[in-house]
Parts: sequence; structure tokens; C-alpha cells
Amino acid sequence: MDMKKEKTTSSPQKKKSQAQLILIRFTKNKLAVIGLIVLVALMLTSLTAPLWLDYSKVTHQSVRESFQTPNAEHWFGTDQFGRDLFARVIYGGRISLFAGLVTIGIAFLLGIILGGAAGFFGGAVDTVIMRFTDILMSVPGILLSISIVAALGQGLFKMLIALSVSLIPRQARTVRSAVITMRGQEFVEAARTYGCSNFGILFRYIIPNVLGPLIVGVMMGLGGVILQIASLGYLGIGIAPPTPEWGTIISENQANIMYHMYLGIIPGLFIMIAVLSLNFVGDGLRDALDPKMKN
Amino acid sequence: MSEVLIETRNLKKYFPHKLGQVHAVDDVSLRICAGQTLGVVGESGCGKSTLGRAIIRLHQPTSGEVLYKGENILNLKGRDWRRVQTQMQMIFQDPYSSLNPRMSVKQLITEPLRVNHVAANKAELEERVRSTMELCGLPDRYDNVYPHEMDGGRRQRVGLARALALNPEFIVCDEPVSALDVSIQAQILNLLMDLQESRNLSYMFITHDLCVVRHISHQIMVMYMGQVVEYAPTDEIFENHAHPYTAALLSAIPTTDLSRRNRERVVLKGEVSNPINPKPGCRFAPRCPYASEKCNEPQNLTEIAPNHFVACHECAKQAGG
Amino acid sequence: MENLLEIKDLYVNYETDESVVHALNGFTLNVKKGETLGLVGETGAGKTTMCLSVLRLLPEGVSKVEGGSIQYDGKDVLSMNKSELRQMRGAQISMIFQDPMTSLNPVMRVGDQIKEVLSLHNPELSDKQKDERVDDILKLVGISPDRKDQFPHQFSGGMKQRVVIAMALVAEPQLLLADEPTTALDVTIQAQILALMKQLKEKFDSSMILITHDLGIVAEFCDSVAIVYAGEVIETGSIEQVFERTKNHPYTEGLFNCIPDLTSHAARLTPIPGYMADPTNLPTGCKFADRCGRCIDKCRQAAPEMVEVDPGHFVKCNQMEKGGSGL
Amino acid sequence: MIKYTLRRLLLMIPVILGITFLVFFILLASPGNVAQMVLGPEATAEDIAMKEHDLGLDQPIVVQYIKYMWNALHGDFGTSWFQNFNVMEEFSHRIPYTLSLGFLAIGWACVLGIPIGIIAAVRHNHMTDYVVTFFSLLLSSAPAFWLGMMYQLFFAQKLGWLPASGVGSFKYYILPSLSLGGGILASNARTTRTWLLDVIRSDYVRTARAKGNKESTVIVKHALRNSLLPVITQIGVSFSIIMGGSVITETVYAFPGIGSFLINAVKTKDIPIVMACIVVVAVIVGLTNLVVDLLYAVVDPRVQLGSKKG
Repeated sequence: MDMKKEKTTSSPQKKKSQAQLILIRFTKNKLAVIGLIVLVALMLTSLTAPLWLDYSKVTHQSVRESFQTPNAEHWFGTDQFGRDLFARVIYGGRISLFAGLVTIGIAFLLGIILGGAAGFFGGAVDTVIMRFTDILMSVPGILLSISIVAALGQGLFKMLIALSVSLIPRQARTVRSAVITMRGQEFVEAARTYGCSNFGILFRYIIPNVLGPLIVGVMMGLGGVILQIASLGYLGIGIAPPTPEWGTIISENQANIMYHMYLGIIPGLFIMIAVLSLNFVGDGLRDALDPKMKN
Repeated sequence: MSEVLIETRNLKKYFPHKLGQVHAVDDVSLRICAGQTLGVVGESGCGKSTLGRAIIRLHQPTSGEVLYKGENILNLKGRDWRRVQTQMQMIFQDPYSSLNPRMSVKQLITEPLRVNHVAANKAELEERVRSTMELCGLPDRYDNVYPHEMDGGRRQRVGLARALALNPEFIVCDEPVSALDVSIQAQILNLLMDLQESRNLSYMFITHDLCVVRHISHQIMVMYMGQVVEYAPTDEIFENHAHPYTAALLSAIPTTDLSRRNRERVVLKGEVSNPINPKPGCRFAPRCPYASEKCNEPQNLTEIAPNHFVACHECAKQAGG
Repeated sequence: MENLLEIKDLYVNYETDESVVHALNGFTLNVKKGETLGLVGETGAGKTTMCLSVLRLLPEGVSKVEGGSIQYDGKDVLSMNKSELRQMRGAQISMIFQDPMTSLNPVMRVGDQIKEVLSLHNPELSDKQKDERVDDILKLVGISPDRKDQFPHQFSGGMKQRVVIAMALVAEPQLLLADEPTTALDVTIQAQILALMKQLKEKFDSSMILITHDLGIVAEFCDSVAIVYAGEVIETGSIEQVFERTKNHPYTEGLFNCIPDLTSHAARLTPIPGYMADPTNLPTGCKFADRCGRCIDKCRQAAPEMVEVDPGHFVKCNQMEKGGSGL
Repeated sequence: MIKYTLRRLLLMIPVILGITFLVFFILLASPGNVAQMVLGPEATAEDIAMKEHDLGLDQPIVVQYIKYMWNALHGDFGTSWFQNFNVMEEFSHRIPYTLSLGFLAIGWACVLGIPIGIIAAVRHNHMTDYVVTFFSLLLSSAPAFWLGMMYQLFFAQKLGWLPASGVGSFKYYILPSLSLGGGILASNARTTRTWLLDVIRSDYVRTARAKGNKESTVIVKHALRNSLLPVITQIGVSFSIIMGGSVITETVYAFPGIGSFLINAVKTKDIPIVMACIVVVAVIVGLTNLVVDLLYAVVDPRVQLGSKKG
């Protein structure tokens, strides 16, 4: 008898419901809570940006005010064309978060469909989908995205396609392995004994039990996508300028960061903070969802 | 003898394997009458769970027939199969993994009724779930309790209630009490026996524990590596068993009766052999103290006493069958 | 025969973020030299916690020994320092765990895992002598020595448990703690393993605590028995005294009634009503009170004391008198 | 072992054919007239037609693909459409740089990452564990190009310890490999820590303690080897991430690998270079995965080569 069996569950008086248990465990993880707060703050500021920061400030150039270090008027200072870095970073955030969410959304949905089908039905369906993901994963994701950008050219929509194509195989793989483990559980066999249809089993039994770890995967995945968007932006094959995007801002100012360090450091910090908070929340959520991690 | 509810004829179930075929269930013929319990006993890997799942078509059998009230159900489709399927249900060994963790007790028991659209309206559905829970000793304060909030014994009651919701006539019980503590085990066994009497249910009770099976079954079938070695009424198995494997099983069971403490024991040598592409004939031969050349030919069940079958030419000869 | 192991009034708790589990509540047990004691109890009764406390292998940070003492061969285990503990583990006291599938290191050869015990406790032996000792012990447990270079995954459950037994006995310990050694095995393999352990115990003249939830195993393989409920020993005595079933603790009696024994012909088993006592909020007084058919008010208030109903046969129940049956 | 390796090599061919056909199809089937781009805007109609004929663009895509692959098999990856130099020749200079940078980055990730993970696991729930987890998450959240720029800014330009860009003696490799391997170093540390924590709680580690072993021997001799298995798989996966990352790091440090080479080709849609890059990287990643699987089978006795599905 090891420790886990040693603790018998108590008599049937109402224990905390599952959601409350997860919440308690999540709030116990300080870093995760901070991550959540930062994430929500970032989301809110970039969502409500047009209300309190009109777009003109992003493109307004004035040579007189170029290269100002962060001051009262320009919180993050200005770049070589005198454009306000604060406005550009905030609007840049809108693009990164928006594109990230859309990409991870597409990858998540297609991942569930492909991964779910492969994991649940197995046999020919499984081999075909798995061989296809093997091919797509034989080359690093970013190379795949770059070749798609090379083919389709630059632009927000084209970049979304490029990124999701490189993400779908990984997502499908995770969903497939989660579904396969779940499919072997006895409660799925039980569902078959009382005549539950295949689709009924997939959507009422398997997907709900698989959602937990998948959401953690999406959190972490979103962090990765934001990094990729910034990287494509930096390489100059992301969203065409002058639309502000974190990666492009850094690459534009790369030449001047020797003497104007703030131009390089601040946008980079924003990316890191966004991805870091996503990882903290993902980490906290995984520990909260996984009852095994007791101490 | 009441009329036969379930009958199988030469039922076989082979699983594909890299190196060949695993003969999980090999040519099993059995009969279960209404209101009776057939105990299926054997060690791990003998195919007893596969047999139970093959009968209710959880695993599609490789060959042979399964007759429900005389009608072969293996290739029924659509409405006909659904009609028979609701008559046959199953309860599982592991109370922790046989209930969907995301569903409350009420939802778990309502599922079979909802899937088969059995209840005319919501009120009837509620009433039916209520009565089934009552039957299994689950008061209604359990309605929205989740599986992780209950211990093994109560979870097994929920599993039973879920199986009973459709008013089946036949339930396959796959080691339902093995994962439970002794004191809770007795509660579930008594519940199963009470339900059998009140609702004329028939069970196939699968277990590795001969004491438990003696207590609950009318007939017992001993299996070894997919083959039936002995099949007889309960007292026949315990009082005058014929097959050496049954003898070894019985002598290996520790008993609290001190007088039997230093009884003569039949301790088997060696281990279960490889189940892939087994040779014809008796698969117990390599470990059997009385093995002879003839054991390599296929053994068929010979009746050595009324309803007492044994698959061993040697024992049949000795018993003058 | 004086006692090899004396556990007196041991309290052990596990603190988790949700609640505190009282695993052992005044656990008292004595094991004489050369004796095989059967320890019977249901899930969560504290059997494994007892073994781990004796070997001081309780998980740090989570578990806490609240009180009581453990005396092994006159030495106080709880105050031993690290090196004394290391000398004791494996040489004086060794343990066989329940699940053979996970008790062996999957990436290390079987022979090396046994030899490791020798290099720890018999450094004076040369490498060749150690190999011979490993071959001898393997033969003793019924495994051909030429398999010692194989890995655990190449052995069946029963064979793996034989390796674990060889590992536990190769340094010839004085006390063997066997935590449900055969629960994970089939009944025919279980018979082989228990017969082997009995034979080896006699050969090395060591004492053994055999932990199980099966009274049948205790009846056939042990000299004396202790029944555990909710972290407390509630009855102890020789096999003959306890299995005579005349002066048992109500819980022991309940256990006897609900086991579907081979020889019993009862139409229905009489289960013990109610459910396991919840270790996170244990009742005051007798912990079995809620489930006990003969419970009286005294039981709910005062915690019962051990009463010696017969010489050497103790029962912890308020309604039992010294020497008399009382019930 | 050899039979298994041969089988894996054979299995790599369909995968490489698959990815190359996919990319070839995407690149050529896309809108916009490639010949027009090559000749520039003022090219006349028949110039474009003649150029298309030269490059064989007028034939059906499948035929072009077969021709391309046939040449590639013979090591001829065609000539660059814009600077018309032989692609293979240029690659043979650049591949060694990319490979050496990649292996050095993996080297850092293992030499630093794994020990850090071990320390974090052994000192679980202590300060060091929290510090390690925090910094490893920090490192893997920072974009690789920004990390590179920051190293460049501080260690090269401000402090002047190391060269900022270009290539030469070993010193030129330090900063690029550190920034390239940063993310992998973090995930190696995290994987080692998580798996070591899991293994420390397992039954056979408890058995090792019950034998009387010192805690340090238990960790090193029993726990560590079992927890390294998943780390080896992690390294296999991370090599393909490194190949991807090299595109970025080489651009930051103007490092003459195939990465920076690819970016310019992408901007100008110089198909032969992009294709060559895909083929080379697919082969490298395929080979490293094979090597990692062989290594895994050596370390873990339970893995029988051959019985593993391809």
C-alpha cells in the first residue's frame, strides 16, 4: 500500500467541488497568479488601446523629437523618426496577441479534429494522419513558415496560415496521444456497453477529459506563437511595415540600440513578459489540474 | 432447469500480435439460465475478461456463436442489436477508472437511459434514476457528488446502478469486488445476490478468487490460457473436482480453518507459457504432474457426472466417464 | 525470548495542503526473535506507514512522527543518526515491497541489484565471493544464476518478487518486513512465494512481519497475529488464540464473518456496516464505535485500553475484562 | 542494430520526398510570375517566356519536381536564379558553420542544462529550485533574436569581451551558440528536474534506500540514469528546433551559415536555394533523430531495436 491509497476519502459529506479544488491549488502557486494578472493587464491594454490612444500617434513622425529617451511626454521615448515608442509597442501588442490567438485557435481546432480522429478511430485514418504529420514535422516549424511566406508573400493573413501550418502537426500529435490514453479507460468501454455511439463517446467522454491538459498546451503554445511572430517580424518577412509589430520594431531599431538601448530593450521586454506570464499560467494550471502533484 | 438465457457455441477470440495470434478465448461453449450465476475463474491472462466482453460484443468474437434466448446476436445490426444490447450490461473491476470523472452520480446513471431514449418524459427519467439509486443503497444526497469524492465501495454501487438503469436481464461482472476491501466486498456481494433474487437477474461473475465465486455462483467454469479445463455445478467443483489445475487452484487458497493448515498441497511448478500461437492440445501440460503424450492432442469436454465436464482425457478415464 | 522489535505508542501524521491524515494513532507492537507475526488490516489502516517508520523511510516534508518510540535490538531507531540507519537498513532489517513490477530498477541488471546489498554491508568480501553469494541466493529463491545478467523486464511478476526476496535476504537480516508481498500475484504463484519465504526465514532464523489483508495467509504462514484498524493495533495474540474465534475484538469478528471462506456454507456474508473511519477526522474514544454492533456510550467517550483476555492474547475494547470473555 | 538503422534510413526517404514535394508545390503553385520577378518589372513578354523556358517553369510541376530531385540526387541543386552561382558549392561552405554552431548550442544546453535540472530536483522546494524554475522559464520566454541582440549589446559592444558578429576563431562562436541554445538549455533543465522528481518518488528508488544506500548514491546510481531517458528524447526533438533557430541567430550575428542564406533567398523567391535548404535540413534532422534513437536503445535495455515501429 503506498501513500496515495493510505488516505481513504471521507464519508459522503459535500467536499469541495472539482473547480474549487483546482482554483485553490492554482492560487497557491504565486508565480501563476502574478502571471495571470500581467496577462489580463496586457490583454486589456491592447484591446482597449483605440479608446485611449489614437492610431495617429503610432505613425506621427517629427524629426525634431527623434531619439528622445523615455520621458514624461513619450513614456518609452521615440525612435529615429521621432515616432512615440509607447504607442507603437501597445499597438504592436494588439497584432501579436491577436495573431497569436487566431493561430493557436486554428491549430487547436484542427489539432482536435485531426488528432481526435487519428487517436479515436486508429487503423488507416491514424496511419495516414500520422505519416502526414511526420512529413510536416521533419523540418523545423519556422522553416516551414518561412517557405510558406516565400510562396504566398508577406501580410497578416498569409502569416497566420504559415504559422498555423507549422503548429497543427504538433497539436494533432498531443491530442492523439491524450485521446489514445483516454480511449483505453474502462469508462469508455462502459459507455459502449449501453450503446453510446462513437461520436457520443468522443465528444461527451473523451474530449471533456482531455480538455484540461490541452488548455495547458494551448497556453504554452500561445507563448511559442508570439515568439515566432516576433521572429518573422525581426527577419523582415512578417507583417509588412509600417504596421507596428514587436518583432519589426526591434529590427527597425537594431542599428541604433548601441547608443539608444531603450529602443531595443523595451519591446523585447514586452515580448518576454507576455510569453513568461503565459508560461507561468500554463505551469500553474498544469499543476492544479494534475492531482498527483501534491507536495 | 429454467430456460437458457445465454448460450455460446465454440466461441473464439484471437488478438493479432506482431509475432502471430494470441488465442485469448479458444472454443468456449457455455450455458447460463435465467436467475442463475455462472462463475468464471482463472488466473490472470486466462481469457476470462475477454470472454465476458466477447459475449456482449465489446470485443467482436473471431468465430463461434452467442445465443441470447436462442437467437444468435453476433451479426445483429441497428434496432435489433440495440434491443438486445440494453438487455445485457456490465460492471467493471476498477471503481476508479470505470466512471467518467467529469460526470456526477445522477448524470452517470441517467446516461444509459438518455442514450437509448427509454424514458417517455423527464419525470419518468427522474423517477427511474431515483429508484435505481435507492435500490443500490445510494441516497439522493449523492445526486451531484463526483466520483473522486467517493470511496471504492460507493463507486462500485454507482457502477451497478448504471448497469441496472436499463433493467437488463444479464450482467457481466468483471472482478467487481477484487479492488475492494474485505468488509466492503461483502456488502457488494450481498447486494448482487439480493438483486438477483428480486429481479431474476443472471450474472457471469468473473474473478480470480475461488472463495468469492463459491459464495455467489450456481455453476463454475475454470479456465486456463483461453481454454475451459473444468465446468460444473459449484459443489461438484469444490467437493470432487477432477482436473489437476482445479486441484492446484483449490489447494493454493489460504484458509482460516487451522485444521487444514498442513494439508497436502499441490504446488505447481513453472509459470504460464507464452500465449502466442499456442500448440494444439492441453496448454496446462507443461505444468501438469500427470502430463503424458496424449495431452498434445486437442482435449474435448467430456461429461464425467451430470453437468460436470472436464477437458482432460486422463481425468475422464480415471472418473470412468 | 525477549523482543527484537518494540514499537510503543507510535503516532505518525501526513500533512497535505487539504488536510492532516492521522496514519498511526498510538501503534504498539512487539516482535520476538525468530517469530513470524502476521499484520492484518484494511486499506488505510497504517500497515505500510508502520514499516516505513521502522526503517525511517517516511517521505520527508509530508510526514511527521508525533510521538512514541521504536526500539530495535535495544537501540532507539528514532534517534539513530544517518550512518547507523544505513548500517541497519538491508543488513539488520530489510523490506519486501508490494508491487514487484516497480520495486526493481528497470535499467540495472538483476545480479548487480542483489550484489549492491553485499557491497554495502559486506565490504570485506572479494568480488568473486560476492558473485558466489549472489549465485547461492538466486538458487535458493529458485532462479537459475545464469539469468543474473538479465534485466527486470525479462522476468514475470512471480520471478521478479523472487529477485526482491533474494535482495532482501542476501545480507541475512534479523528482521524481514514483507508488505503484502503476494497481493499483486496469482494465487498459485502466491503459494510458491509464501512457501519459499517461510523456508528461507527458517533457514536464516530471522523474524518476519508479514503484512496482508488476507486472514487466510496469516492462518497458514504466521505464528502470531496483530489486527490493525485506523492506525491502532486492536487485537494481538498467537494464531491459535485469535483464530479460535471466541474472544475476538468486534472488528476481528466482523472480518471473520465477511470473508467468503472455503469451508463456510453461510447463505449470506455478514458485512461490517458503515465505512472506513476517515483518517482526517478520527472520532474520540473507540475508532470502531460507529461500525460496532455492541457499541455503548462508554465506547464513544473513553479510548479503550489493551485488555489481556488470555495470557498473551490482548484485545483493545472497553467491554472486555481481564481473563473473561465479557461479551 | 544495423538492420534497424538501414530500415530507418529507408523510411527517411519517403519523408524527405514528402516534405520536398510539399514545399516545391507550395513555392511554384503560388501566385505571381516567378520569371517576371527574376527579370525585373520592365522585362518584355517574350523575355519572360524565354526565361520560363530556361528555368523549365513551363513544364507541369510534377515533371519539374522529378527533374529537380533527380539532379539533387546527383548533388546538383541547380544554380541560384538571382546570383546564378552553383547552390551546392555555396552550401558546402555554409553547412559546416551551421552544424558546428548547432552542435555547440546543444553542447551548452546539455552541459549546463542537465546539471542545473538535477540540482533543482535534489533541492526540491528550496530556494535554488524556485530560482532555477524561474530563470529557466525566463530564458525560454525570451525571443532568441532579442537574446542574441542583448548578448551582442552587452558582451560585445559594451564590454568588448567577445566579437559582435562574423566568424573566425572559437571566440566568434560563443555568443551565437549561447543565444541559440538558450531556449533548449531551459527546457533541458526543466525536463531533467520534472523527471528526476518523478523518479525520486518511485518504488525502486525507495528500495534502493531500503538497502542502506547513501542518498547521494541513490540519486546518482539509481534515479539519475532512469530520468536521463526522457532527456535524450528531448535532445532529439530540440535539434530540429536548433536548426530552425539558426536561421534567426545567424541573421543577428551575420554568421555565414545556411540560415542567413535562406532569408535572402526567401525575400527574392530564389526557389533553388529555399529547396536546397529544406532538403539539407530535413536530412540533418532525420539523421540526428536516428542517432538519438540508437543512443536511447543503448541506454534503456527495455528498448529492443527492430521491434520499435519505424
